[in-house]
Amino acid sequence: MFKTALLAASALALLSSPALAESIKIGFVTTLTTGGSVIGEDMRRSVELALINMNLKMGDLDVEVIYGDDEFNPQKGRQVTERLVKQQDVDIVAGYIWSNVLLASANVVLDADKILISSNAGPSQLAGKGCNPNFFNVSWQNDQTPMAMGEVLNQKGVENLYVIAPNYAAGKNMVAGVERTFKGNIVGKDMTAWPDQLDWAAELSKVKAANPDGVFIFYPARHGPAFIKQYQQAGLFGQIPLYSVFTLDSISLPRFQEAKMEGVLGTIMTQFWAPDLDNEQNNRFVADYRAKYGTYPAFYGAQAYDTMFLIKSAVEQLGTKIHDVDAFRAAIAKADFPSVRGDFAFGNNQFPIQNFYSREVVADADGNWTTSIRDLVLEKNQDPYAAECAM
Amino acid sequence: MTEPLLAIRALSKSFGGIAAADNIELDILPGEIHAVIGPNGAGKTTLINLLSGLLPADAGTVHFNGVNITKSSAPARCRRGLARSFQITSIFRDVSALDNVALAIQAAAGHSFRLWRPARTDPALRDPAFALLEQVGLANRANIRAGNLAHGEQRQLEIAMVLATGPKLLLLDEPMAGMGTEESERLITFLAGLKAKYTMLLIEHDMDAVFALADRITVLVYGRVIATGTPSEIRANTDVRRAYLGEDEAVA
Amino acid sequence: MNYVLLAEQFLNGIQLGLLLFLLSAGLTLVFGIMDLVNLAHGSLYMIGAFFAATFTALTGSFLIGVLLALPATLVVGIVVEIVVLRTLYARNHLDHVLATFGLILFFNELVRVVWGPAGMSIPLPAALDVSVSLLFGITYPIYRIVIILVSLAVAVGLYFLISRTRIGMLIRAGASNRTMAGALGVNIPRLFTLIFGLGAALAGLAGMMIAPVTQASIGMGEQILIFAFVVIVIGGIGSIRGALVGALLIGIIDTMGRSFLDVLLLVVISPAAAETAGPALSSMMIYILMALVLAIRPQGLFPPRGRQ
Amino acid sequence: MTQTSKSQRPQNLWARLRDSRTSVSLLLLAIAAATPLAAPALGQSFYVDVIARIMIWAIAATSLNLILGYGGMVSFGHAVYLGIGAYAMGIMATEGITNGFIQWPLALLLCGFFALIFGAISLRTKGVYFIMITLAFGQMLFFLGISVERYGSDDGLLIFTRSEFDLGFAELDLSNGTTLYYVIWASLIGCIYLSHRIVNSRFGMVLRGAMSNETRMQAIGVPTYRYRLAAFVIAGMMAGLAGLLSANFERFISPDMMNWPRSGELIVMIVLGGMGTLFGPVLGSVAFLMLSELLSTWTEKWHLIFGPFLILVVLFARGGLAGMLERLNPRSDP
Repeated sequence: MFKTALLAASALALLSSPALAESIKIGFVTTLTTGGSVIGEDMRRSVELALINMNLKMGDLDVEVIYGDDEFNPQKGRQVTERLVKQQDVDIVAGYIWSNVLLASANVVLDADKILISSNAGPSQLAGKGCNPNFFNVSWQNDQTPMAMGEVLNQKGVENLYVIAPNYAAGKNMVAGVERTFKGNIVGKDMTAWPDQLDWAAELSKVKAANPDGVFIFYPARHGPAFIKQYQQAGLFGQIPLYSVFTLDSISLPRFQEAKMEGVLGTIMTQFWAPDLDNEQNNRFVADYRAKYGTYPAFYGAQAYDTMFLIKSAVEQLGTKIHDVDAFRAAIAKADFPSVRGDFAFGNNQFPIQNFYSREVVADADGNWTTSIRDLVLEKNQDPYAAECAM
Repeated sequence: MTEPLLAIRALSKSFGGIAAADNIELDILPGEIHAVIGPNGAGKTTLINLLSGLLPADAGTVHFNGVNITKSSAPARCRRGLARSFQITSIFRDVSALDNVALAIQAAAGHSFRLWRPARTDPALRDPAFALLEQVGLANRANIRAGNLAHGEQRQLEIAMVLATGPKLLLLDEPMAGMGTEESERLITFLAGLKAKYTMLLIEHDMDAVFALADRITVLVYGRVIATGTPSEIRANTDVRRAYLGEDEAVA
Repeated sequence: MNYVLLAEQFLNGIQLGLLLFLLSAGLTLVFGIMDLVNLAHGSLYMIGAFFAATFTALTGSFLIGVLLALPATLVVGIVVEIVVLRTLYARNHLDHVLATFGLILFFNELVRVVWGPAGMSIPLPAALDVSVSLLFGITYPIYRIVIILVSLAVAVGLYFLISRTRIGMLIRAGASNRTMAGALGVNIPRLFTLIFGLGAALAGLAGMMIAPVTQASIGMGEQILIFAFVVIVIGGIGSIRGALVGALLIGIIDTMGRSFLDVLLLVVISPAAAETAGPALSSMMIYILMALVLAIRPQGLFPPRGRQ
Repeated sequence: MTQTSKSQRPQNLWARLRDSRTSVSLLLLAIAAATPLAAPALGQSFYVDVIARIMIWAIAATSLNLILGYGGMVSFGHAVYLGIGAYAMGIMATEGITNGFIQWPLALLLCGFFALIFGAISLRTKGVYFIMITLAFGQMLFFLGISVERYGSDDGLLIFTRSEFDLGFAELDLSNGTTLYYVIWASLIGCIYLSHRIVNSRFGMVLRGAMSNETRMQAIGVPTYRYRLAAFVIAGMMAGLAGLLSANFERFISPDMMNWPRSGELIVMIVLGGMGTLFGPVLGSVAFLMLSELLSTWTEKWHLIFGPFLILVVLFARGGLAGMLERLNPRSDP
């Protein structure tokens, strides 16, 4: 009994012997189970694509990506992060879809003096006072996209707006963002249970009664199609324009097409990126993704793809010295990599400074529904919390 | 006349329109063994359930030792000295016979908000419990799991538990049910021996036992008392013979 | 007060309530007659939705999809009953909770493996995908009216099944006294399988009805399951009438809470506080209602006769 | 008949160790005690955290076992007391109260208070109604936690300062991982010992008697309600301790701690380990958490295996792991 225990212990010790300098271990936390895994799948596919495109090498180092599943739950996300940092001893942690998961997990990575890159979540808490030299964001700060939407609403002459969003960190940021730039009145606001509420009958009746000029929503993942479907069934489509952020994307559009909801064609939203954003890196990414997986990538995937190339650029600068955190950090901060969004630069709080566009739901040449860039709404925009960051 | 130990007045209970106890008037005198007999479904067990507080009465009063206990809970009645056995043996099957009686002793010894000292090694509980097991003749079975005792032994155990609560009045619901002749006879002797110390209300189908033990007998039919009297009075009562013993033709 | 809004929200409440009734009816029968706590009832709701989505996609017709999905869910229910649950009847509630908790995990993952994580939507015929004007300026989604009508029809059908047929007589007997049903010489195992299958089909039907609104998605059964439990506990376990009353009560209270609570709270507290307290209180309301009902009537509103 | 038959023989240590349940459990606790010393040497410091987390759950499971395993009260909302303990600590830490001598007693009292209120109402009901009403109370606080923005609402609450125990001459420093680890270890031992005393005391006898035959208990004059309620309160406070430890250990709390699946998992641990046995909850939480850890690293589809596993446990492993271990014992006197 004792002997077996000893054997097992030494076997474990062998397994986790410290990484040799010729490889880099990247921990990637995302949602791989539950309904949230549609997004995680898009991210994982893009990471795999990036790895293939870089021949599994960053500079001279082999790349190993270890995925962690947050199960759509902050507590579990924190635990899986802990495992990546403490047990797998990864060199860098990336990923994170959900703001609340990221907020719960961030200090596990940061306390261990490792680099953390968020590939999607951009909560205000980490952009402002809580900014951290070891924390980078490769997507956007939550407020920015709805701020761009607020501008669009102003341009369209919307005066009375009804706001519906889920009641969690990102939902609150999205509402705060649109309130920041929108100049008219908010005539109604409903924050709904997340992620449990999938039926908005009561809220839609209130919208009908309030009769606003527009409705602003934020419903990522599987919630988007459900909401929009009910919006149509309530007879609001074509009556009250729907303005959304992070709701219609390459993940949900095939669902709409399946459900034959022609009404979403022509819908306007704001975003920093679209599959048809024209630059070399993006064209290659979208073409490879479509060739391999048969659908358009979503912005989640685009960000994950960027994350991998950002890390690659830093590793190439450092060679085998990746264990020098200060050098690693400085190399990442340069952001010297080809981004799917064209130019890319970090601000003082290490969130991107970037353009936001309006984009429209269209059918491509083959009849597949996708989104297409229309106008530039915010140019080289930095998030409003950067000023609070002391870095 | 002696003050009754238990005075039942106009006690009624019905289930969905069927009267199980209909205006029952009954006095149990101190020191007597009072048997209640009647055909199946006459409401005998209902009566005991009403008296022990297991069922709330619809109407009427019950006085015990001069105190109105009509609204008292079952535990409160027990602590006043009204202890019962069940027609279907009710014991703690998973623990030993001794544990069963010790628990009853503990219940009688005041509150049980004692959370630290082990109860199973407490002589204040074990010794009197063992003495009671000896009294009912189960001393050599003390450490057997109660559920593994023979049926008759379980009935004896239940009586030991009833006695452990320090009662004044025993409500015995068919104590001989399911016992062999020999066992029954032993129990009859045992109960007769208790007569000096306890008043008893006895429900029993075994007429030999009833006539051997009872000082007075009450006959219950359809929830109603049709007669009360000494064994010989009851034997002679034509109403009883007709209604209970079903001897209409024979008497006529 | 906007009466049109009030009326619409009332309809929304009725619709949610009737949907809950479909789910609760089976649950309360299984609970009341077999004394089985089935946490996996929500999984059957989910499976019904996915079956309907699949068959609708294959046949192109929602109606045919539902007609095929109903027997399919029934079969799944019967298989689950025979393979897993049958051995559990003799066990205590704890074992039921544990085993059916395991079933939930299993079914959620199975659905993810079979249908993928994204869920499925069900396209409705264009005629059903719009709103219609009712009286007094009320407009209401046609499809939700369909849900109301179908659920009402099922409720009436159940009423006849239970009060007018031999099976119904056995079910009633079972709900009030299990041993009596046994004494009547009924084939108890077959009756149980039948009741469970019926409950499964009803749960599946609820899932099918709601899928065109919310999509079929993984885990859709869990939240609604808790609602259904609240319904049957409030109504009294084993009572179909209780389930109907409880479901309507919960549906209306939940909807009204979501619609008007924040406005009502404004009367007593500040707008900022109302904005956060509103959603919380409306989520808590059904649980508060249940605690109140049980505190006053520990057996629910309509405890079946003869059970203590 | 000798005196010894009246009171259960006080077992000597050797006799107790022969009981495989006890020996395996003590072995586990000893391994837990040695882990912070051994694991870093083996390069496995991660397992220190895994075991600490398991021990916290074991405390919570032990508390539930007290009312469920020994009292027959199937509380389907027990995780809520974990949440109350954790949130009491989190809220005080957020408001600047970091003194553990204030935090801990207040948190435990609060748990006791809630358990008293919830228990007083719930215990009026029986069976499934009890399961459901405890669930309802759990969900109420879950939604309350979701809605209080100041304390993180849905997103949870980060705790920046652990409880500070300044004894004047020395300080118990919980920010030291090893110290915290041994505090958790000692708490677990303490809770197991406390439940051992309780379930064997007069109070425990009443609790167990009321589970096995409530009518009989009432008929021998014991008003069972108040004893059940007291046990409910004790269990709530013990779970609150687990919550306090969890808040200090994870430094992150979220309403999800109170959501009903967490209560379900607690029940699973107890049944898996063996309900109504002293070490069952420990065995169960080790098995449950280790198994989910192992399976989830092996495949994302681990629920596909874990679900049927639970069903098999219910169907075939009666008495849980403790029961299986007991069957390993050499046959002793009947």
